[in-house]
Amino acid sequence: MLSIPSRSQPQLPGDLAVWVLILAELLVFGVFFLAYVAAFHGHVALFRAGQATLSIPAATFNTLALITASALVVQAIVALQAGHTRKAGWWFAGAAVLGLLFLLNKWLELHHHMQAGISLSTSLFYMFYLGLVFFHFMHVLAGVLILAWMSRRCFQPRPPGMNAAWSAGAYWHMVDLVWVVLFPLVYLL
Amino acid sequence: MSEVFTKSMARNIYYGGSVFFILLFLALTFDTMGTLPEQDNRAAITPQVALGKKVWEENNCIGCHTLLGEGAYFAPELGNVYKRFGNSTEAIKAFIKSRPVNGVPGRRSMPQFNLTEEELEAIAQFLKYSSEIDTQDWPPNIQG
Amino acid sequence: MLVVLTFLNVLLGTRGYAGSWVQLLTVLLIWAKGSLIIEFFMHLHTAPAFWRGMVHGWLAVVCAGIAGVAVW
Amino acid sequence: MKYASQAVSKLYFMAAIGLFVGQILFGLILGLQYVIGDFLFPAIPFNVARMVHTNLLIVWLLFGFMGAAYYLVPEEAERELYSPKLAVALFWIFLVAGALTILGYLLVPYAGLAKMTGNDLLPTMGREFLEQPTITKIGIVVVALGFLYNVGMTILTGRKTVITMVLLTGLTGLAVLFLFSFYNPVNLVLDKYYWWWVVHLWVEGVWELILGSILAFVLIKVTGVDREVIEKWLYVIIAMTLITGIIGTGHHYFWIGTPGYWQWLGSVFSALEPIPFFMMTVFAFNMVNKRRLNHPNKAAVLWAEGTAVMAFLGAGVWGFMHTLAPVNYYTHGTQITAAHGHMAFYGAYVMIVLTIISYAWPIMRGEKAANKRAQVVEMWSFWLMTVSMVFITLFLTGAGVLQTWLQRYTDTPLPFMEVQAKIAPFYWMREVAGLVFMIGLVLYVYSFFAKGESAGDATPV
Repeated sequence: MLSIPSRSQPQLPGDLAVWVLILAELLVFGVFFLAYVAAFHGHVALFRAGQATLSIPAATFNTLALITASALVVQAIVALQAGHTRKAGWWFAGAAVLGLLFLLNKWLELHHHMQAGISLSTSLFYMFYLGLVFFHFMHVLAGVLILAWMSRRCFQPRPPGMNAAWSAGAYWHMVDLVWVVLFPLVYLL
Repeated sequence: MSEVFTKSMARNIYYGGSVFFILLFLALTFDTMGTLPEQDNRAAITPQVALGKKVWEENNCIGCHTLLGEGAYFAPELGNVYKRFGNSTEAIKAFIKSRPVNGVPGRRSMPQFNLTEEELEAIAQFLKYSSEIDTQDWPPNIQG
Repeated sequence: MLVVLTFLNVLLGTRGYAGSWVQLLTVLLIWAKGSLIIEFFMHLHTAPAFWRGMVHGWLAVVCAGIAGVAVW
Repeated sequence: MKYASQAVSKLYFMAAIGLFVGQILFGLILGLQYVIGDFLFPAIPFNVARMVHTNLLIVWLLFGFMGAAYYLVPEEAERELYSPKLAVALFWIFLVAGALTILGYLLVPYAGLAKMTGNDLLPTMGREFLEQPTITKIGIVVVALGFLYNVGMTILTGRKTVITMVLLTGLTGLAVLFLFSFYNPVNLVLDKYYWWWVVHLWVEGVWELILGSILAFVLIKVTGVDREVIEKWLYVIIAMTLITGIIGTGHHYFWIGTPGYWQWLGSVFSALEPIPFFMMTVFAFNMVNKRRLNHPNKAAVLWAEGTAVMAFLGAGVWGFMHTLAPVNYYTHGTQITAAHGHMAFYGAYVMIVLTIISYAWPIMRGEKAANKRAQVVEMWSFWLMTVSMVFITLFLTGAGVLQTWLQRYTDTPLPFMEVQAKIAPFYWMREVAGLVFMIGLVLYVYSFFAKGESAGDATPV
């Protein structure tokens, strides 16, 4: 699907420290997902009614934005490995912009709910919805900052090392992976 | 199994992760502060209740009792004592007043604090206010 | 590929089909997309088995949890 | 000892151990009052004894942390302490203020103490662990600021290492968060909400940074493992601590009038709090296994490993046991909490202070390690104290389970005092275990005076 020169020995793509963080984050999200599922099971009608108030087109757009951004990050790493640092910088920048679009879109959605007077304490559904989405929102925000930082460094005389690039990429893909589960779970199921 | 593990990355995660979760905690605190008026029974706080809290603190009641489950575990929970005593401030006052100065042989006994009538009324009102805080249905039963 | 799967996902979700088979299909799509991300984006197909297993395991557990409720 | 100014920590360590003995003495009194209700009544009522017990704990641990900082900071920064005189002056101020406060607790009725110290002006007294008169609290802030200044200047003008930077962050956090002890609104929910910012964010936040950096320092010294390796693990472990521990504060926001979502947040994040403790255990044993030298101070290595294990058991496992909201609904404020508190404080903080004392004390006396017999005595005291603490925890857990059952969980709940009578056998057993702990502590103090043949030098593995 994508051509990245594979290595002979199994190697972790990115820093071990980042992977420890990723596992921890996945664990947190995973527990919350399972808690959501359990709560859903107990209050099906409440959750269905809540889901009906969410905007699926906006969330679909967001999914595409994140997936595309992930693909761009992969391109950036390919470019960086080939030594095309400026090109990599643009790929990173593109991914960051898509991430920003996600944030903007999501913010509008959250703003809309807040205008309607909905908060974490409104109902069990909104607690989960707002809590999960906001927690993920913060992760995207962090990811965008990281990608922007990587992009900036690509245009500087001393480009970032591959370890940093792989690590940034791995974090971003984790954010993507979480959303890929979160979106169908909260919006569609 | 080979892997890269750098100190700078570990440091970035430490600082980044801390800032991230501190901000998240502050955001949650902000939300909590907005929600509290609906459940912390602040409308019931009168000068008398304020005096009651001061009496509560200056006699170190928390050194034996729990209040909403926090404190020492030597004497009964008092967050719901107003209800346990049949919704009566008089019963609370009578109990505090009746403590023997030299205790009860072999048994635990609350000290005699020699509170004035005003202080007694204040502490009873404070405990009444405490019992009406929305604590998510805690404690599980009237025994606290 | 991921894009197509996403649209399929949305299609399933919005058509209002009831019944657990639709939900199971949705879970299957989540799993497919997640696996693609893990293998190719995260590039774990060249990673040590431990890490690959952990992330795939996470996805499997989450999907199983969702599927479990769908059937239950 | 590389730098002469490191010697100030000796004062701090001595005070710490002295106050530790006092703390355990009052612990025994408390334990007895649980079963003989009128013991020492009304001279030392339970609330006073408990206040002395817990405040002595906090104060002696602070002495221990400060002593640890004064010992390890010059060595890490590779320079003398910025001002040894300030360190000595602050020691006496802190000791005298602490002693006066404790005497105040014991000699004056608490309400009288409040009046004497002007609690009316800024009421901060009478809240658990923060019982100190307002003026003592101000004193603590002054001492903490002077201490931070002294240590901070040493660190910032010397070699900066991960250990000192983490330690400095931890100590700064300790001082800053303590400021919330001055905020005491009438609104009980607000009071409790921010009270936890001192208590929880101390013991499950910044104190763990202090713990981590002291442990890392000792491990570098006694194992000879590369500093790079230890430092990056230190970063990862404390990162996990803060990631789980900050939102983990939510496990105290279940039933105090705060919104319901804290039950979910607190449960999930605090359920993950054992992870950093587990990592710490794995880390400590790994480093000892990979050691490049056999340090003659076997006792210090034992304490270091013991810290990692007991912190995991006490803070991690016993914390996890009752941290999930549906469980905590029944166990909140019972002897289960007391069980967890005892083992967590002993495992994490008591043991880390004893670790650094064990390592540093012989060096300050001019030896690489204490003589062999002294070490044997010290290791005996380690096992006596640790095993009896395990039993104290088990007995209190038994008491707590029974209490939860009889008072909270059944259809016919019994009143508090009736339940207390039924669980008295557990309290008796706890008191016996407490006596064994005291014997261990006496042995520990004796180990400083035990004479025997020298322990030799470090040898490569």
